[in-house]
Amino acid sequence: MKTNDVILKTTSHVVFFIIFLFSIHVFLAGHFAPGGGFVGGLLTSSAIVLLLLVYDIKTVQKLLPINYTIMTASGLVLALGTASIGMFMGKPFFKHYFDHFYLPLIGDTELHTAMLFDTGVYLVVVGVTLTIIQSIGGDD
Amino acid sequence: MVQVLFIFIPIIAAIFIPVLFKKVRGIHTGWFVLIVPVVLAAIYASYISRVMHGEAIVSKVNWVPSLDISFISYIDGLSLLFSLLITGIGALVVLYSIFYLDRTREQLHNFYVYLLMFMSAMLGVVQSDHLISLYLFWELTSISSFLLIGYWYDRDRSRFGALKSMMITVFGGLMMLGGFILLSIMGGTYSIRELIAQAPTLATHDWFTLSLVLILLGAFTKSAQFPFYIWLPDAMEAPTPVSAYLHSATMVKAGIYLVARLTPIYASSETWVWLVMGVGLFTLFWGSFFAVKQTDLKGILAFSTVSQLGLIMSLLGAGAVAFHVDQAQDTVFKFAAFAAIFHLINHATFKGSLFMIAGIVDHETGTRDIRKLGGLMSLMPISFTVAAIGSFSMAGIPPFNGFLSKEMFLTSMLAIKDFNLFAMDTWGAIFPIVAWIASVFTFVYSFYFVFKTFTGKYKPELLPKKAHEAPIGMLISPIILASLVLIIFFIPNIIGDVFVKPAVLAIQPFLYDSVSAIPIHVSAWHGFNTELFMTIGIFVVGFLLFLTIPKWQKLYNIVPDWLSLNRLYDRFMTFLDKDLNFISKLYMTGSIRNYLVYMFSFIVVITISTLFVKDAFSFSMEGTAPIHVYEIILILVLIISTMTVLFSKSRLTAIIALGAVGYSVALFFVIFNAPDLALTQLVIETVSVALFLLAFYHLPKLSRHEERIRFRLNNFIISLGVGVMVTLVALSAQSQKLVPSITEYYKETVNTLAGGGNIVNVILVDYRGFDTLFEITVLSIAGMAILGMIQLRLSRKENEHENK
Amino acid sequence: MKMMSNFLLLPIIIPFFFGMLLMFAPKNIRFQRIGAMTGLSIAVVAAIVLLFKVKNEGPQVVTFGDWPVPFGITMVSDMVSALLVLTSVILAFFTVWYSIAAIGKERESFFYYPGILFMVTGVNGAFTTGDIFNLFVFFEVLLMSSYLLIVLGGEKAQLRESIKYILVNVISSALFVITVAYLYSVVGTLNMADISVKIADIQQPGIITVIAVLFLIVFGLKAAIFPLFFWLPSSYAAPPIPVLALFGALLTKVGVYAITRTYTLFFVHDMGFTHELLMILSVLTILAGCIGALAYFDVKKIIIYNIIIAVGVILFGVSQMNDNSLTGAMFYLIHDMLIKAALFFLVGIIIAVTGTSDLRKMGGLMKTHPALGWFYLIAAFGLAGIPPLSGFIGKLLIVRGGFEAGNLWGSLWILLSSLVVLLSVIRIFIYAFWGKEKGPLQPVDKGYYRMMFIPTIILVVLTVFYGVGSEWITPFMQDAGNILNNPSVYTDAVLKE
Amino acid sequence: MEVIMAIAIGFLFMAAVYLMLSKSLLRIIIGTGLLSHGAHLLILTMGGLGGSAPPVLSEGVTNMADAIPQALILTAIVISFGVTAFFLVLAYRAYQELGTDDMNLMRGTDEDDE
Repeated sequence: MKTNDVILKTTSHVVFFIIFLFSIHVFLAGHFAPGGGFVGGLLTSSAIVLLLLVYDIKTVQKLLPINYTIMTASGLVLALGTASIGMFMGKPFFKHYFDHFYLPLIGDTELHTAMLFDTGVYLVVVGVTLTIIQSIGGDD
Repeated sequence: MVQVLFIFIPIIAAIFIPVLFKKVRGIHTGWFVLIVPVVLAAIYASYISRVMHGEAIVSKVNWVPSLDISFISYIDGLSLLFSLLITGIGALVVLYSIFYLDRTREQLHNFYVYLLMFMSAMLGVVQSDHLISLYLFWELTSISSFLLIGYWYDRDRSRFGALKSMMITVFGGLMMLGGFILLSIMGGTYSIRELIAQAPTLATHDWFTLSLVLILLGAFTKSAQFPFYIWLPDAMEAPTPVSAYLHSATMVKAGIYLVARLTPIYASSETWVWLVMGVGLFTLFWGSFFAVKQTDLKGILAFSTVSQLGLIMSLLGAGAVAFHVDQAQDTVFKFAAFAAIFHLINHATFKGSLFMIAGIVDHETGTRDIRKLGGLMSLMPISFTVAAIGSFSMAGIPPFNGFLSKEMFLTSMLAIKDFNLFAMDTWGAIFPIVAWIASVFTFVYSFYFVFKTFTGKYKPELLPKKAHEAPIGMLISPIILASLVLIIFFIPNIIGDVFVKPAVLAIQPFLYDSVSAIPIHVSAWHGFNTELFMTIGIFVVGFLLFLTIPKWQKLYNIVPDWLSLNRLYDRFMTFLDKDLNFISKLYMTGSIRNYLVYMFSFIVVITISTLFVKDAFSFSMEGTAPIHVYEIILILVLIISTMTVLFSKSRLTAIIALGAVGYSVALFFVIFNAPDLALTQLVIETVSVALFLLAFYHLPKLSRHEERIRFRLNNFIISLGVGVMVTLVALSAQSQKLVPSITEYYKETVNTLAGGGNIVNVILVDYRGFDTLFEITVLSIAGMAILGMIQLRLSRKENEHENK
Repeated sequence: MKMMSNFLLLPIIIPFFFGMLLMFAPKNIRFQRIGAMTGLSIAVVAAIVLLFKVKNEGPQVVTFGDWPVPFGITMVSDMVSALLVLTSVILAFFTVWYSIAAIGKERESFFYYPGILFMVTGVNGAFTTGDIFNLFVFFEVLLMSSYLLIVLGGEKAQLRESIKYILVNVISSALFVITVAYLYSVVGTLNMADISVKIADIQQPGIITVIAVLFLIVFGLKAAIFPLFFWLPSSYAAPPIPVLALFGALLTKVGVYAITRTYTLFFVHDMGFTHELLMILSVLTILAGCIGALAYFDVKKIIIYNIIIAVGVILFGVSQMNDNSLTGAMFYLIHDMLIKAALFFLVGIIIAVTGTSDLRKMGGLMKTHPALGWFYLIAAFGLAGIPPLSGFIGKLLIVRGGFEAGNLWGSLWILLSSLVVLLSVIRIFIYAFWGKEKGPLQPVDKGYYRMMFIPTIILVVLTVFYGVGSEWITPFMQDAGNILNNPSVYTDAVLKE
Repeated sequence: MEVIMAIAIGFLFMAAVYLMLSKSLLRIIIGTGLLSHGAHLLILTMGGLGGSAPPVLSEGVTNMADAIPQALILTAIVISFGVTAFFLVLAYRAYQELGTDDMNLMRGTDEDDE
């Protein structure tokens, strides 16, 4: 699906960033409002799919040189790792820790290990969705 | 302890056999093997002095003590007799086999391993006091018999015979196991001794008769009783030493042993008496009658064995009658059990020698077909003498041991007709008559066997080999056995006191206090009585029939072949091979639709019936949410888009309609306060639709298979059923919220303990984060699977390979 | 005490972790093989330690996130689960070993080993979880891995049969979800111990019995009971032998386990209905398996149908609900997992050597491959329950339990099925090993042959040990039978900490 | 409302099963899609539809919808997404190799294998 439409490309760049930022927002909001790693991941993937639609696969791979299988695996490792923290602290698996911190610029923020776990989810979702789409789309 | 281990000596010895066979090629492996039965026979012989006075020697090794399963060797008169037969005949057979089987051409290591395995198994059967270990050894005899019959496994008949014998005997064994388990539950123990001790109480149990029948199935199949005998003639495909050993002297007597051993438990049952005696007698007749039909020497012997086993069996049945008679030791019934054991010994001697002769004839002439044989007497005088002794004994002619036991048999059968229990006074007369007829045929086939082979015209042109006498080594064993046939006739009471009476005590423990109390004296002459006249009648009629065999042998052709039991077995096996395949393919069609139809029908029927049988259907509007107009509209949207999916003719419409269903589901989530779900559903539906389109970009248009109305109607009915089922159960389940949900806890703790606000998300990452961890695992695997599917294409490779 | 309970997670998490690791370098075959073998060996050790912990300390329980019991997800390792977990990691280990020679480099570089490791994760998770919805999740993990494995390679038969396999499983998953939903509606909880207690409180009204039947259907679809087994034979025959072995040994057993668990823990108050139904179905399952086992000349199919027979036998034991029958069912279950894997391995070697799976085209292997023949024969007798091999004690106890429960004919039926089993497997022996040699054999590289043969014989020897050494195994089985027969042991362990 | 939902869900299941019984692979996969929609709605319904607010903590809200079914559905959605994707690709590959999407032609009896 090659196209040379400059306007389309420019628009898609803009839309890509909008969706991407939105997805990050949704992802971060998860713990207190609707959202979370899963939806965030899916939205991010749709943003990348958009790029795929506009450019061909090779270009996108150059643009985002990511091995999605490894991304998936990293997500899993991160999720499992977070869940395992408790085990090393002598607590049951999946024990989460959180506290409130004062961060410059953002203000009082709750930092939660669940966030790390959700990041794992996010990575897996993005990784898998793009694996699927790439492999079907890349098949002749 | 040690005594149990003796049982395992042959098996342990078997481990070294392949090594000896490979390393010591100069010496026939059989010589090494021979040591085992000889040593064991000597060991068991040393028990005689203790056991003959009624002592029993027990030794135990635990196997699974926590389940009360152990090996118990219990040697009393009965066990010792059998152990001696097994090792004694075993030694002779091994000796014989050394000359019979060529050490360069045969797979001797296999042969002797099986044989030793069998020896252990058989010793185990006759010594086990524990039902489970008895069963264990019992099956091991079936297996070793299977391997021995199939020893020449490239012959079709061998494989056939091996399988047949295994199927029938293992069937019996399994049923017997069932009987054993029932018995052990009834008595609360697996020990036969302990069960015998509580025999009277066992007889009142509901399962008594069932267990009896099951156990008899085991005994009858093993001892080749009618109608299970059909495996035995086919087992003759085994090398002759095996036939002599397993299929006449020992293994087939395991059933006899079992019946004898369990007589004290079951004799009180009328069923037992009728079954054991009736089946035994009928088998006696049947086997003797059909023996004359056979043309294969070993075939004749096989049927003769069947018949003789029937005789012993019927004697045991008659022996059981003694349990129903007051003062039994003063009646004629006391003879039955004694005669059974006595005949068992006699049979082992004469039949063993006859089998060996049959093997010799085969070995030296190249055939066992009686039609080709004849006139061998002058060429093989020693063999002839041995054969004649064996046959005359079998026919019941003095001065051979068979005469003595045959007389006692007739005595017992005559007594039955006067016994006034179990309606014997009405039917009892049949017993002596059948016994007499069977004895006549026994006489006929005995003569048939020996004279058709050794007298008449010598037909060298029909024989594959030039006949001559066998080497002396091969003759030693049959000669020893034949001498025993003669010797026993002259010293029956020594044999009786040393071997038979201790065994009788084991069979009829309630009748006698000790071995010496058994008031039986065997004598060759006991006056002019009915038995004597019957015997004379047998000789006369038998001899006449023998002379006229060619005239009446045609009679056998009257019974059409397809009616025979063998045919039944063959039909059954073909049924398993062919017809089952046909039956199976009727429903295993490979069509997933058919499968789904079966499964859904079952699911719907069973669930809805349960719902109503269990009176579980209920319907209540209580506590349900109110209905709003927009909800109804949404429902309508859902239904309409679903209908569109159902009836669309183009794939694009179908996919988009499916998307519409998905979006309306998302809207439901919005309505029902599930924003997370709604958001997720929206995104996922979009991605899914994209995937659908992407994947089906390459696929053909929705094929317009003209589906028949009936096909659609079926589909409709089944799908309607599933829909109704889901709805009915849903209604019932939501009307019966019997326990409040655990959900409150999450509301209370989500902020304080979990540090979050969105309960759904916190459940996903915290309370039930474990689910989520594996949910993303599922996704990851799906990703890998898809990648693999797209990139790895072995079928393409296959095709390329084929095209080259 | 409580913190150490995390230990029960190891047999689940170790394969899981190694599965992830392997995803990082799928093309490095050496890494894949070593990683898979290492991961599984560690998991075997962990499972053994866990087994003894359970034996000594009683059921191990952990509720994740330190939440109180019905609110977090609870994992429970009782004797039933510990035994199954150990067996499954052992089998996975042998399968991987066998695969190195048998599966081919192409598949090895496309996530074959991660597939196996994730499947083990799912299977072990399903055996261990104490939460009904989490059970669903683990089912999906193992199913998705099985999809990966069944289709991997993309041969025609694989693609064709995968569709059927997946379709059936999608349906069963949907049923699973709705059944959990129904159950949640009635008892308002997901924790299995909690469900057990609450069902006991409300005395299992009719609706719960309906749900019990639905669970039987859901798990029965996986366990391939009558009349839900139709999908199994051709689906299992499609993938390569190691995958088939793994499926045959593990997957249906997860269904069996789930039926066993729910029918001993939840639905024990209307046994006259539920367990009677289970018994009838198990008897019919045996019949269906017997017909198939005798009807085909394809070696794979013969063993595959034997899976169905075994499922029937085990569930018959479960349906009798007494100490003997349940202990026997556990005995038989583990036996069957081991022996089925061994038989599939053996059959795989036979196929590799002869180049066909059609019995009628085989013959005379005894002359060229005697050792293979003897090991096959031992395994065959073991399967048929010939003492003292592995199948005997289990069958003995099941039949005994059946008699004790008064089901005479059903128990005799079990015994009779042994005959069919024996006939079906001995036919393979007679056709393939006995008889005259037919046609040239396939040239199999000696090294590869050994690579397949060694794990196979070790496994066969293991089954022999399982039978002969029953005394050492019995205490474990009795513990398992005891916990199945007394749900309170389980619920107390979970709820009363 | 639960009653109406139960009927609508029954309808979805019915449609799903009807599609799964047809010959065309595409219709079968669409059927599985409907099946999971039905299942998800059923979970929600079984949790009770009575809540008046989303299960998100905020001031003054007490009558929240049951969060557990929602969490379960979310998990189930993700899983069925994975399965559907896999199934689609499988159908695509099967069509490539077998040249048909008619299940009737995918019986694969013994004869075909030989």
